[in-house]
Amino acid sequence: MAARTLTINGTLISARSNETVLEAAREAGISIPTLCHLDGLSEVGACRLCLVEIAGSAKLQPACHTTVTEGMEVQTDTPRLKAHRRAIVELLFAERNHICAVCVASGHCELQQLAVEVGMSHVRYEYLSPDCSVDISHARFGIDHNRCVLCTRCVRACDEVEGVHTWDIAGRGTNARLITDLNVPWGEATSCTSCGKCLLACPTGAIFSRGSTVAELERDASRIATIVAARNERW
Amino acid sequence: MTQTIVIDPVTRIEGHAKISIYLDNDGSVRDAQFHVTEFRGFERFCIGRPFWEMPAITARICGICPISHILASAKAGDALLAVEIPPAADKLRRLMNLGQIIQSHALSFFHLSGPDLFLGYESDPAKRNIFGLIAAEPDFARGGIRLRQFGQEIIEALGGRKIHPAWAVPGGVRSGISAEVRAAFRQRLPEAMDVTRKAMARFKTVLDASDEEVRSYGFFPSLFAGMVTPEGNWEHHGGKLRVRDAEGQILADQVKADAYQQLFGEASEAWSYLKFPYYQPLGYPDGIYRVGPLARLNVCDQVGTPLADAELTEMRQRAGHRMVTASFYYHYARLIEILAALELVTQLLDDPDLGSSVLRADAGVNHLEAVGCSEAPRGSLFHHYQVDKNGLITYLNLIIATGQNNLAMNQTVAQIARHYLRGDRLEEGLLNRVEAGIRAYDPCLSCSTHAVGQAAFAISLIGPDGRVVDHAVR
Amino acid sequence: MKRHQYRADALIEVLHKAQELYGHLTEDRLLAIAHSLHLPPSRVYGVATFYHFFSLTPQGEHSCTVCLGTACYVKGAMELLATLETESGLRAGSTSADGKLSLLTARCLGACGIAPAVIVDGNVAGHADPEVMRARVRALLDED
Amino acid sequence: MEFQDLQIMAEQERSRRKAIRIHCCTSSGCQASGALELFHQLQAAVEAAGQSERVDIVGVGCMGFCGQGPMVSVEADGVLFEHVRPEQAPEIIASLDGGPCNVKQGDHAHPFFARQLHIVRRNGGVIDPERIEEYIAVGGYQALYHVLHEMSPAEVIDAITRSGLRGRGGAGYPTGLKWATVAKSPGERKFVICNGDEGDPGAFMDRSILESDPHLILEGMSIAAYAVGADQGYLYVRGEYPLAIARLQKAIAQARKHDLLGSQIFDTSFNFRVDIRVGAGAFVCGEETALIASIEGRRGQPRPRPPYPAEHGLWGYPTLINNVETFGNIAPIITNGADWYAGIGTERSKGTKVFALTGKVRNTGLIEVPMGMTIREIVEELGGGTPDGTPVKGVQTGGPSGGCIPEALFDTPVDYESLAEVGSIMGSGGMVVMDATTNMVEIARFYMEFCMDESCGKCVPCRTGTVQMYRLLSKISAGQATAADLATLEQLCHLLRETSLCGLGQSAPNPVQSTLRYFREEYERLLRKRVTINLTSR
Amino acid sequence: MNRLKLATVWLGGCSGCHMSLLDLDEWLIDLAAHVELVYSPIADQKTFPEGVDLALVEGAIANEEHLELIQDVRERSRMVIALGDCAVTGNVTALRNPLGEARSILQQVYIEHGDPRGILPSTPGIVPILLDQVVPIHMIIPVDLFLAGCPPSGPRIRAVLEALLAGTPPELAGGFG
Repeated sequence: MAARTLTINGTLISARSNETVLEAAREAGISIPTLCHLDGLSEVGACRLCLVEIAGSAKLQPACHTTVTEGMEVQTDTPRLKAHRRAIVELLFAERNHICAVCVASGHCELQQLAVEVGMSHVRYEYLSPDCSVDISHARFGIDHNRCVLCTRCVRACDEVEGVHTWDIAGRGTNARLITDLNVPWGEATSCTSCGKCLLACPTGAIFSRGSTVAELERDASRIATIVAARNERW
Repeated sequence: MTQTIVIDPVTRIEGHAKISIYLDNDGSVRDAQFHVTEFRGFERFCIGRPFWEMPAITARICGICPISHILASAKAGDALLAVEIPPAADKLRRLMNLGQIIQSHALSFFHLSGPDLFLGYESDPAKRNIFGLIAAEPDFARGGIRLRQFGQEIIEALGGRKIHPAWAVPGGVRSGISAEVRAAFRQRLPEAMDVTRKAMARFKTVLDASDEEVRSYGFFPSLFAGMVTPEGNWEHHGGKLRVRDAEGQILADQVKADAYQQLFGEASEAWSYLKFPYYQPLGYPDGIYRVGPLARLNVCDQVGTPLADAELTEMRQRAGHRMVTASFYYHYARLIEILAALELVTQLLDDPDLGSSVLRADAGVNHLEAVGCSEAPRGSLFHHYQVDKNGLITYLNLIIATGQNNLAMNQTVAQIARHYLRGDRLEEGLLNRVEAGIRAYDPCLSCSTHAVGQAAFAISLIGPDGRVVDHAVR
Repeated sequence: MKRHQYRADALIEVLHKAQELYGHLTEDRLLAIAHSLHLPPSRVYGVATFYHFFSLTPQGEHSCTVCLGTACYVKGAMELLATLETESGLRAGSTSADGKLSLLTARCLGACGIAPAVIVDGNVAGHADPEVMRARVRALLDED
Repeated sequence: MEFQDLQIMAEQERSRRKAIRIHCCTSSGCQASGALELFHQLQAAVEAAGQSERVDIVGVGCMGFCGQGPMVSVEADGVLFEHVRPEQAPEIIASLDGGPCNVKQGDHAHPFFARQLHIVRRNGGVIDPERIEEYIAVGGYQALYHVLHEMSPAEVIDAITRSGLRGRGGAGYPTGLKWATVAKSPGERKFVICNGDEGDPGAFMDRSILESDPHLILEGMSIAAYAVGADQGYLYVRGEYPLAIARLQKAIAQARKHDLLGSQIFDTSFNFRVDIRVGAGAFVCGEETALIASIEGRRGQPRPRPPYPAEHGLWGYPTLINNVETFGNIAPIITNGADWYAGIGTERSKGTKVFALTGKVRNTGLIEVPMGMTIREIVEELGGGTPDGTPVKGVQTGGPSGGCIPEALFDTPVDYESLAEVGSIMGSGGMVVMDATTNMVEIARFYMEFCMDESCGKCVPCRTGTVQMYRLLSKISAGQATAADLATLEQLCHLLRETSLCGLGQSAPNPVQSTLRYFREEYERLLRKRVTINLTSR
Repeated sequence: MNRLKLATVWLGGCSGCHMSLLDLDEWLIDLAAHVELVYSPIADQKTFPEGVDLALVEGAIANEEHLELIQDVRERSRMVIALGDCAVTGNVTALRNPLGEARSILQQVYIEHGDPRGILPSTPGIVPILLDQVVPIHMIIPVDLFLAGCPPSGPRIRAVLEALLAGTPPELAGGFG
């Protein structure tokens, strides 16, 4: 694989030619916040948190979806990017009902962690306070739509890794919401294999295991990548 | 001309309240009302959530006694799962509740009522607070602060944090306690005991000089309710309900928590967000009863620990009656309970079960309805849940300790007002006495705005002069 | 579906056809479509609810669609809609309890030259006058 | 089919024409005003008058002056009738022989017509869109023949490049460049897509073109397919345009019958099929990658670009996407030459642009004008100002992605760069006139509601930022906002523009920003000092 | 030395943040040397005084009294700190927001769950009218610092107070829940 040299935040870095800016940055120890990205899954570029500045391009580009090129000059942490990231995290907090204090994922939540990373002291936007439901009809898992950020990591894990596609998104815009099968209660979704990959993939407390109490839900989302890697090797 | 005196807000209590005192033309007190002005709606917004989240959510009802809610809620959860929790879990829950009794009672006695008792009702309002007490009696105040700290640290050692620990869960508890921590607590017990006994001694001198307060700060006959052990002893966690009247007669005994509705009903009034629980057989408003430290000590036969029992005997002697009906004695009862709690903590820390790692029982939803009950520092607390087959809450009712003292607190306010206010002179210190009367109950009004019930409701028709013209109860 | 050789990418065409045939899409039909096109049910549902054209609830016997495109908006479409909402007692997007009438809105019919435009049972009426439309809606509601 | 066959068909068609041709507009706008009934009455009147030998009644496409519809024109004499009612049909027929006629007459010399230049719309109102013969009679498909037999794909692309044609869908990307990219992208297959998902409220140019001259678009697509090496095309048309869909279906069938679509077109090795895909009500599908997702039968959600569809499009193959009006310019450019086209318009914006002129303007309808005409000329001369003489306040161009241009800037010429400079965009061609009574905050709110409803929900800034912006605009509009709210609104404009995934979100702030730029006092007038909150009712 | 005038305010919340403040335990005694507590639920002043240097506000804005009080707090304080998640985000206090109008919630809580002839707490001037939506305090007034947490731990509160007393900018970001 050919190598590419580029600079990220002024530091000279070499990367493989097919790598994304995100991968190259992480290998170089430069962290770029992400939410919809999960190693092992396809990229959708939806959360916009990993946007970076690339010299010569007026538009900001998602690091997860941009391949490195020779001589590329990337900035990942400018004041403009920081302001945007903070605003995006605030928008997410305002969109549904994220009550960290009483959330199963508190302390182990990527959104909560992002708030710290981007320096979100408070949310400047109006809380939309939608009336969302909780579905715990599944024998092992539950989903609380109040905590869903529509990152579609569960949809992709289910479709791409488990190969089932129990999950999808219904509706659109801010009315979009996760569904299982034909919008049936999860417990009635016959396609579900109860594999739990959606639970692993979920960045927040939206998908949880039944009986999880506050701050108790610990998961290791990197297991998705491990499963994918293991499978690719075997095949 | 009629006149209304409003005390707004009532301070040094745990919550948002105000008091209206209605005066007649001649300046005499016609009536007084204690208004709770906060409402949060837990009964509604918990619907649709899994029951296993309830301990953490309902803990947020109150930052002073979150443990009571966590425990009552976890116990309701145990019952929905229909499991008997591991013995270690039960004992650890007891230990945490004892920690809470210590911290909450210390808070009430030193931080909130201490300024009245030791600085005086008429002292400078600007300094009549814990900082004033620190300035005036640094060692005494420091002792109180450290006693509260001891209680909070028991909670923290078990639950990982002092306030709102997510620890007790349906089926048991999430973590145990190490031998090292137990040893550390054992070392601190003597100091806590010492502070308590010194406070007890200080209080008795105050009590000796408070004859007027004893006779006016809520001195009236009423029923008392609280939990007791199967033997009829003092109980703070588990146990069953007992109701005694002012003469000591047992009206109900060993009633299980899930039958609370046979004992208690709830009424509401237009002038307070806090409901008015009453003893069902006597109806509203005649079924006035009191809960909390004094009630627990009134309903039990004895505490069951030597130091506390000795003090209980002394308290009954001082009051001159087996049943202590003066609410001023709540302060005394609180200190006795701290003593009892410290004695029980001493015992529990040595309990071999505490080292067990079996802490949590697991099961599916086996019952669709359950009531969990705990003795909160301020009295019996009921969490009543109904769930669907998956475990989503479909109905939730909470009977809060402080609510059950609502009728008594209203009567107390009126009694103090009548005793001290004559209309011609209204001094701040006199009004502070009205508040001090309320503080004796240590009302926790964060908790208090959540009760709902299938209870009867009172309707008051108030005439143009503000007078209650008619009163109907159903 | 046969016409589309049961190809997955024919989903939207098939949904169009089903809606045309039955008026709206029921869950049974969506499931049947999912099976024949070999698509996950959640994907079919996701697509059916993404597009405004598809309806999962039955529409009224008659329909009255007020265009809220810019040209119509500038020419008083909101007032017109308010008049019809009052007259029918329906909120835009809903169907009367007796199933007589659905009062709908459209994003732009592309009939801007004759704004404001209203479609009643498939027929476009241009330069729509609130009073005239009110009478037409009343007539549809009162029809036996 | 051979070139000769085309000429024979054209000759036959011309020779069977009768002495008098009466054109009756049957586009959907006029249909809504009773044009179909009028068409039948005209036929009946001809028969009743015993004029069948001499007079032909032809249902034609849009004449443009939609506000005056239904319209009827008598060919040769150039008499134009407006607002014709069906019962007036006998009068019109009688007038052919000098009978009295009280039907309102229009005037071809009216600036509305006189100042236009028709390239894309040259057949609108002239031919029957449902008969391929009529298209062929006016020279249709000759450009395709010419291209297939006399030009290499590279030459075609070169011609389009030299013509200076830029995408008419809004962004103005050079068409030749796009074609060249697709042509050189490696792929086993390639596709050509015509974007007929005209979603901007206030725009109906594409609808009218498709309804009036469907073969023009098919021919343009075919030429494009030849140039880029595609063998399959898709026409993605809004579901709201049933008449356009019906006429396109008919046109495709006719073209296939005459081997103008299908295999070995004009006896060359060029094969090209076209299928229609009907949109289902999603504005975002106007975005290329969302449109592709929709054709693939998926939720119409965009994906990040690059890779661009030109390299990685439908099912991963190189795909050319142009909009209806762009394809409408192709055959004329081939026929008349790139230089001819490049001679029309301005330095950087060539040719003509079709606009839907609507709103508070006397003459509403479709106009096609050379690039570089000023907004003032369009609004005041072609449009005739406001109907009741109320002063004009501004025009909105480009729909929810565009902006409002105040009257003071009406001397701005219509071209891509100039419009962008004043904070708007060319867009697909909606032009809505607003008068002094129009509330600009409400207009901004209207567009924001549109964007909010049409956001696909994929990327965070657009999905929920539009909701926040809509709420802020509602708050301002209701007089409950503070200066801090306005500042938040402006920050959100900036956020959405820079971080949204696709054009919908990136341009959603345009109406707000442009109204803030030119009509800020209308916002500020509504602000208050202190936060107010509605208390619940007791 | 002129002591800092400190006020603590409790709006719609559980008092956990005040308890956390009290969890500073013996450091309170040190604090007492630097500040004068001029308004607090644990002190006896009934009206919010003028000239406050620092106001710690716990709880969200849930009713009309909170709305009035918070305006006074802002006008009379040099610095306002939102203390804890309810003040910063609305938190659990705002959990009723998705249910809509406050009136219908009261109706359900006081009437539908019981006797339909029951009465709603409603006496004007006595029980404050609820806002339909509970909002964090910065939605009503400008806030100088945000200290999140449910509650923020004693040490975190102490760190902020120490920094302020020393005149250095405190670390505040994050820490929800």
